[in-house]
Amino acid sequence: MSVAFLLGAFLVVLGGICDLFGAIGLLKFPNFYVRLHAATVGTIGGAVVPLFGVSMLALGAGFPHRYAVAGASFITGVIVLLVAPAGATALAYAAHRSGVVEWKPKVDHLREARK
Amino acid sequence: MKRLAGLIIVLLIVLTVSCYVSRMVPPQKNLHPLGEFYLQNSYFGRYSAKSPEAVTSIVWDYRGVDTLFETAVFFLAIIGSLTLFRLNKGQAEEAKRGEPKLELPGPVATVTKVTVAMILAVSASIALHGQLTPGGGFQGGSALAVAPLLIIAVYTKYALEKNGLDKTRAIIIRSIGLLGIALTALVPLLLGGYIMQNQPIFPAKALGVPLGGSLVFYNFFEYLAVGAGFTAVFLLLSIPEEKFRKFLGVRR
Amino acid sequence: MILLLWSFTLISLLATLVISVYGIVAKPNLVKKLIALTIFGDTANVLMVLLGYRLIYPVVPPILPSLSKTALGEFVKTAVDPLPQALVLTAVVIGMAVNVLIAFAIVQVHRLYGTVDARKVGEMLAAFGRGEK
Amino acid sequence: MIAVHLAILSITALIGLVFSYLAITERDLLKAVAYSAVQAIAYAIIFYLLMAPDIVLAYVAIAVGIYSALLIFVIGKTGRYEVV
Amino acid sequence: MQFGILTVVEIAFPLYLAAFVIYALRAVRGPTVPDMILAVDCMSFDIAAFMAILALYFRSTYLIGGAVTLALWAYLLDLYVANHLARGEVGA
Repeated sequence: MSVAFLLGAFLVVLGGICDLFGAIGLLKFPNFYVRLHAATVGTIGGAVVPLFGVSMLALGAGFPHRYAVAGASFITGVIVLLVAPAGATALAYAAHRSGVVEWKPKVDHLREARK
Repeated sequence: MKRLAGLIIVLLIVLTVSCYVSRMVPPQKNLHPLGEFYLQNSYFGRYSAKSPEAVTSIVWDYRGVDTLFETAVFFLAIIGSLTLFRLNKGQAEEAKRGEPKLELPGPVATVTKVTVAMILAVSASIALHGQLTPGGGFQGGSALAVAPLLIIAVYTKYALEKNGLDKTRAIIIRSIGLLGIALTALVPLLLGGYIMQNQPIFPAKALGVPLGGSLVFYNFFEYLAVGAGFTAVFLLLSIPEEKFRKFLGVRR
Repeated sequence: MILLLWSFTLISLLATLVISVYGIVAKPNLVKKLIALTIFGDTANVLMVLLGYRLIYPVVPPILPSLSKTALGEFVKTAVDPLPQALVLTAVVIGMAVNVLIAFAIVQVHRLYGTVDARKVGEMLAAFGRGEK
Repeated sequence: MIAVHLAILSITALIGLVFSYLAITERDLLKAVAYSAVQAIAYAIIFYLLMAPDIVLAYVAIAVGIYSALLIFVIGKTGRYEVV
Repeated sequence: MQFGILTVVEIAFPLYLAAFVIYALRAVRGPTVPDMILAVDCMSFDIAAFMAILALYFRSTYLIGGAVTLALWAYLLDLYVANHLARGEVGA
């Protein structure tokens, strides 16, 4: 019952809850641009946090080569931290550029700036 | 709605049939004797491949000739694709003419640069650790092929060609890989063994690191061949359609 | 219960096989045929790996965990069969290369005939054979 | 204990079945690519649970990455909608 | 019963599987293509985390590699679909 184990368990369970909430938000929100917000909760909260938690748990566990598991899951967490926002940015750019998403904005600064 | 009805019918059929079948499906708890042989002999034993990874030792040692011919099929498929999009010299020059430009917003480009570096590192570690951990030539090569694809998506293919990785170079790298595989397979014949024989022709250990005999050479060359083959194909596929219409004389 | 879940997995994979064969045969679009063909190949690969699985609890991948002879007995008792995995591994990459070839052929068909509909291409070929251009 | 991962196995097999059905019956080919990507992820978990880490490494790179890119290239060059 | 790693992992299993199924539901319903790709994206990161947790459950080092690659490759699908939607033809 070390500190690493407790912290890891907390992070993994918190990540699971974040993931579930992100998924529910992705299902419930009205249009694509609002859903991007839920996707942030689902990826950063639901993947990065539990991956760091897994690396903590692996440090406290007792099976062979546990440092490899810890290091690999930490690297995966960093990769997701980099890649998920960039992918969402690209998708939002494409959706705005092609105009496939139906929405009724009060003000659309991007379109005004392009004119 | 018609699609949904079809889906529900399919699911009901699956459920009923699986309830019916579950009484007679055998619970497979034992290994096949052949699988047990491979597990016991992959590192220890008389017919050893000196690699703890049973899958890689089957792929490149016990059933090596099979994989050699699969590589030949891969070679032929890539060659067939290149032949379908055949260009003469002037057309190839014309296809290369163009300026690299940024196609997606700035942050995406920065992240892509970091990601490409990470992919190169990850794929090399997958391929070159193939004899100890999961991985090997096929996996590393298909991972390597993703890096040029990312660059094509963000900076267009001209950026790749400006930095010296054009179709001809990719084909040369791939030929080097295939030649290396052939040489590694043929060397035991010269030293008095059989074709593709691993032990004891090749060293099992070097500087304390278990190399698994010829497995590490095969993995490295297959890594080059698969990665460069896919890169050549996608460089050809990303030529804009208008240029190709002009080459073929199709007007539409 | 265990056998029910196991047979459910098997039967749903077989159903996927049947659906993808329907897609290959019945859909006119060549790109859709390519998608269905890939699903067919992947499902066949999964069924192949399923043959080497063992229904026991501590089950490990077929890689020796440590380079000592004492661990070997336990390893052989719990590891899955490596042979189907080795066969599937090459099949995945080769299948991708063949897909690339088919995709190139589809793009070329579109350049020459202006369509990727198998029926229209067939009609055009028949008209070409009769001497009409 | 074994029931847990057999349950995950059957759920992912079910998702693979549903999404391959949707991918084959969909008219919009770009949506079909997205459906087949979901099917590829489901099959990746199946390979993972069947203790085949080698195949997971190759399959994920090919079926989620390279194959989707290939299909999008082809769709961009031919046409997005299937005419029936 | 001792409160160990297995307990944590078994608490996390249903959460992740439920999230996976709900993401799949959004991928089915998604009215536009960006919605579906966003759902696929979230799903693949979810599965990458799930794979890491499963590696703890099976107590095997060799299974962790799948998580790294799955997290890397989902990005490619995003970029290609975005490029296709914004421009029509990729890489030209």
